[in-house]
Amino acid sequence: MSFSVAEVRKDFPIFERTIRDGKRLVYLDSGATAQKPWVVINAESDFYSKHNAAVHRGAHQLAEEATDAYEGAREIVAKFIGGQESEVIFTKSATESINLVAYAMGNALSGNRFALSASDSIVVTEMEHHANLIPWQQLAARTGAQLKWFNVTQDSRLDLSNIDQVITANTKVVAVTHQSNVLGTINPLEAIVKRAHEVGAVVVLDACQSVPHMSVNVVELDVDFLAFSGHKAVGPTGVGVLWGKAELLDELPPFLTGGSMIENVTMTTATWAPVPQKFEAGVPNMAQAVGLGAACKYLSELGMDAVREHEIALTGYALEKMSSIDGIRIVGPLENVARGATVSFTLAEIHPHDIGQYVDSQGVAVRTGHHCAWPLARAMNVPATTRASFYLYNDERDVDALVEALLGAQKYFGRF
Amino acid sequence: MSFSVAEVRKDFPIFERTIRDGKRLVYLDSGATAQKPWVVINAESDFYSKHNAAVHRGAHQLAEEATDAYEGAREIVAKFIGGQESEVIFTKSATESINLVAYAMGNALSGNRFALSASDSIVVTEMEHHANLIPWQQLAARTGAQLKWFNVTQDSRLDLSNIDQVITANTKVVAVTHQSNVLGTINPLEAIVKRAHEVGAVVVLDACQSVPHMSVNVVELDVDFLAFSGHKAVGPTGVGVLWGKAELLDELPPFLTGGSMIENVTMTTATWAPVPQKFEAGVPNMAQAVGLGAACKYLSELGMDAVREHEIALTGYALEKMSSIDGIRIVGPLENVARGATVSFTLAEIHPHDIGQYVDSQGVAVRTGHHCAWPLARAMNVPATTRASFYLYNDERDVDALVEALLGAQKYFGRF
Amino acid sequence: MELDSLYQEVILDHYKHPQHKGLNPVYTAQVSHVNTSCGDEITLNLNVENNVITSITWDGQGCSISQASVSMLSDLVTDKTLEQADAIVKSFSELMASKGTAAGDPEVLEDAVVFAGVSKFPGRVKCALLGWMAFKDAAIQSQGESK
Amino acid sequence: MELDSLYQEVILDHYKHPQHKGLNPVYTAQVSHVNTSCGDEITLNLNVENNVITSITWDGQGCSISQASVSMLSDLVTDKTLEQADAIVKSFSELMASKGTAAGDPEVLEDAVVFAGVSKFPGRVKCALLGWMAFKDAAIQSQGESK
Ligand SMILES: Cc1ncc(COP(=O)(O)O)c(C=O)c1O
Ligand SMILES: Cc1ncc(COP(=O)(O)O)c(C=O)c1O
Repeated sequence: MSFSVAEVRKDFPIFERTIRDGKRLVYLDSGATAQKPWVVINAESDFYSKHNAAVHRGAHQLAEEATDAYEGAREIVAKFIGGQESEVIFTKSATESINLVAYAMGNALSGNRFALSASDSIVVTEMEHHANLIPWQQLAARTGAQLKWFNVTQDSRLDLSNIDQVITANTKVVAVTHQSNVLGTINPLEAIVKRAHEVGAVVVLDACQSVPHMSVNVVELDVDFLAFSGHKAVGPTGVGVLWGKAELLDELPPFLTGGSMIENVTMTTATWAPVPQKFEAGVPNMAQAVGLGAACKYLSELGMDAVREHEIALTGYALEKMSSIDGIRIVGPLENVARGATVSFTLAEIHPHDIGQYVDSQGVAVRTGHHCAWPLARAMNVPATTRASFYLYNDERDVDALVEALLGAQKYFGRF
Repeated sequence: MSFSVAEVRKDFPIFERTIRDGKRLVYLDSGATAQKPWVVINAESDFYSKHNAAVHRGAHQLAEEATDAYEGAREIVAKFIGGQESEVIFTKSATESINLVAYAMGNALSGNRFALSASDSIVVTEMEHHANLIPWQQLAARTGAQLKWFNVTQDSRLDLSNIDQVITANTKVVAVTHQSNVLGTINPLEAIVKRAHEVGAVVVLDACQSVPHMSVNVVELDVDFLAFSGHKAVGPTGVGVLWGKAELLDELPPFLTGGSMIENVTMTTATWAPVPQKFEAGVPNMAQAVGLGAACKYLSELGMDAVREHEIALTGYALEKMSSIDGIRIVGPLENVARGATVSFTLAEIHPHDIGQYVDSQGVAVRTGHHCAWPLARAMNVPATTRASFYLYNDERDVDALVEALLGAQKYFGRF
Repeated sequence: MELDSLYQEVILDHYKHPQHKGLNPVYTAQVSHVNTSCGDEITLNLNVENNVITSITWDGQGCSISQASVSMLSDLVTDKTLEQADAIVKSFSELMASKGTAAGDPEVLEDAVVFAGVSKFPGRVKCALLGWMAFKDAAIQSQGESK
Repeated sequence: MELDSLYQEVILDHYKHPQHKGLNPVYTAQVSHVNTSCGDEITLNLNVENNVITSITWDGQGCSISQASVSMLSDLVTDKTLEQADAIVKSFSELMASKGTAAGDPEVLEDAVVFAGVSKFPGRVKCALLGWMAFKDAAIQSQGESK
């Protein structure tokens, strides 16, 4: 149960190109977006060139083929995360998925289990990506509900010591990330889910950084909603997933309204189609959903446990090599336990932007800044960090190239 | 200023395939979604295989290239509709574009020019697609504002005789389609825009069925917001556009919240980046935007006036040929004036679904049903229609094939 | 021609001469269903006495498939017990989900086995099921009523 | 090496030895700006008397480019009239928008022409402009004040 990185890299056309005048591409920015294998690129092209038509609508052969391709992708994605087909909603991104839940809850009228009032609370954490923070801030502002959160400890874990005070009988939603896109920390969901369900709250899981990297099963996790983006899982841009428990999706009011999500419409009223159509207004992102299906198939064939194993090994190697650099501070768990293959750091006084620029000149692509988790940066007391995020096409050579480039940066900026 | 349909068809790979056991594909469902030329398909593939990275975020070469491609697409789209770059927002679809405006208005606090209250009114028309009707119904329900509308006359035009009673000093928004996706009617915007601006209302134009088919210039039309979908304009699925006047977009609150649309974020508060970023939360549909850029370039090179001319000629031919069929009722303007290349009809007692199925067996792809404009169907007193929609790759042969298939359907279902 | 497997004679016959059309004002349950993708509508009145379907009538508009289907359904379930009717609905639903791979049980479905051809046309399965789903709802409601 | 056109010696020198850093409590306008993509922040105090910039001081954190840029800006505009400063800002903005095609006018920009190299790196133009945009805002506010 393992794979050859050299073989995997052949599936990804981008590795045939070079960077900055002939340098080998060392892509360590998969946390932002992953590269795409040919099978995904071709799935989109094939849809356009052979089967393109509006799904669910036409009474013609192309429409049938397009519908089969689109609904087939839904089936693959559902299997990939262990859910039911009718529980999978295609969105444009994880950002939309989370906004969908937050806005739909805002649309709930009193009597609906999702209706929020000033006596309710919404719980998040200090390590959330802005996509899993601001929609809840806004929902709180719109409904008067209180926003509460778990802090992050100095060793980069969630502080759950006060869980019973944070998640209370008034809590309606707990929105939490599975894996931090900055720290790499994998959060202990069991305790959170247990407490949330105890008080009747739903758990919304931001799985952007977990679904692409490990085997994720919605039934085992027992969360209520789960969001991820296709583009971080070797899939196309412009497609995301919201998964939700069937009975909850049934009760949740719709979000975007328009064609294909209705049952009946008059000039002043409308009623809704069943799930998942209720949440997919308009002609959907068909080619992208089909591409995401191909991505999930590709990942399944490699095996998600093998992907995870590979990343654990590579993270161990990276943590060891990087720790040996003078002046480095790794912002995230130092132990290779309950953490993913994302390593953020600061390097003495050199600003992350300057580090990023220098290592780029060596062909190494990293990301710098607050990584859309500004409150976390403040909590960790760093204005910004440099982040290297590894994936299935990276290997020890890439870690070595990063380390060498970092040493080069120290030399380059130490000139004065 | 004209083009050869035979040459154009060579650009579209789907016409290399056949339908229902070897029949020529007669695709008359472009009103639902258009076919894609190679330049669009390849633009997406090239982005993935050569330049893929998260835009605006990384300090590395791929991120620079991706940003150039994405912002370059914005420039092309802006030029295509005569707007400014910073006024073009990429969404996933026209449906999202319109929902964006409606939800953002719903987010406006009192004092903001977009804030609605029970004394305000929202104006639509009876010929709107559900995508430009239900979001406004919902906004009206959320804010207490009144929903008013223009009726459709029996000769398939908007009844503007009572325009001063429909659009009043209390009107905040007038949402209207440029061209009906069922009737083909092109609406007289000048009178509507003039009256709306007289009373201080904004005009939201649903340009789904006009931007792909004729030269549209936002400055000349003087509308305030305009929405269209990429996939109907030979572009990719999963991308739409919202254009808005700069000063209005500045004042409009955001809709989707998350990464890349912020200025500053704390655990409880957030402030917004300038337009267009304010409206583009998350990693965008980059490859699709780039594909849409290629589509607009393709259409520009053919010339939108040439496209319109071609469609006028073809519509004239179709109206003449189709009118000669016994028992046909064309639901839409019979005159080839101020109408697009969409011809809906009923055929005696044969149900549209059965017509669609029969003509499909002859390789002719049409759409049947209420076409996501149910109130219009009721107003025209038809439970459903069959719709043939023509585009730049259709010619008189396609009209002939349709007519022949319709005659065949009459024979087939007249057996008893 | 493949189309003929969809439009079998008996289907077009029921379409031209629909059975049990026109609503009986006496009923234990009335249900209206709509096919959201095309707007076809059906209203169905069901009368159940002592667990037996004594009358099923309907009205509405739709394509040949939806009209013929509800017409045959009405023939089939009249005078049956609710349990018998339930078994028929199950059998028909399975046939519709078969994507052209099943032939249908003539013992249970009688003439309605001709809808086997419809199951090859995914866009039309909903049409064939429209009346059946309405009946299913009405039967559940009548069960409550007649207990 | 192309990187050297970005990180010129004079830039790194200003970065290591920033000028006018530390806020002067006397000012006609105080402005804070932030680079939303990386979180770099700057606060700038501007003092204008009789239309002449008598003091410009700043504080904040950021990369070498943003820090050096505001440091050089401060040197450049001190003792200039608002009109002169405005012309300098215009000239610098044009240089930054040049995508590596312009060399910058040394008469107007003096040492700051070294930022010509930055204009080749689209991801860094915002860094170079951070302090300048803050200054522009502050100058507009001060204009109001000193009239
Ligand atoms: C007039 C009109 N408006 C809006 C839409 C919605 O577009 P989309 O489904 O691409 O969001 C359509 C097409 O379906 C349309 O024809
Ligand atoms: C943890 C996490 N949540 C949410 C998101 C938002 O995903 P997207 O930008 O694809 O919507 C990201 C990535 O940017 C992420 O890393």
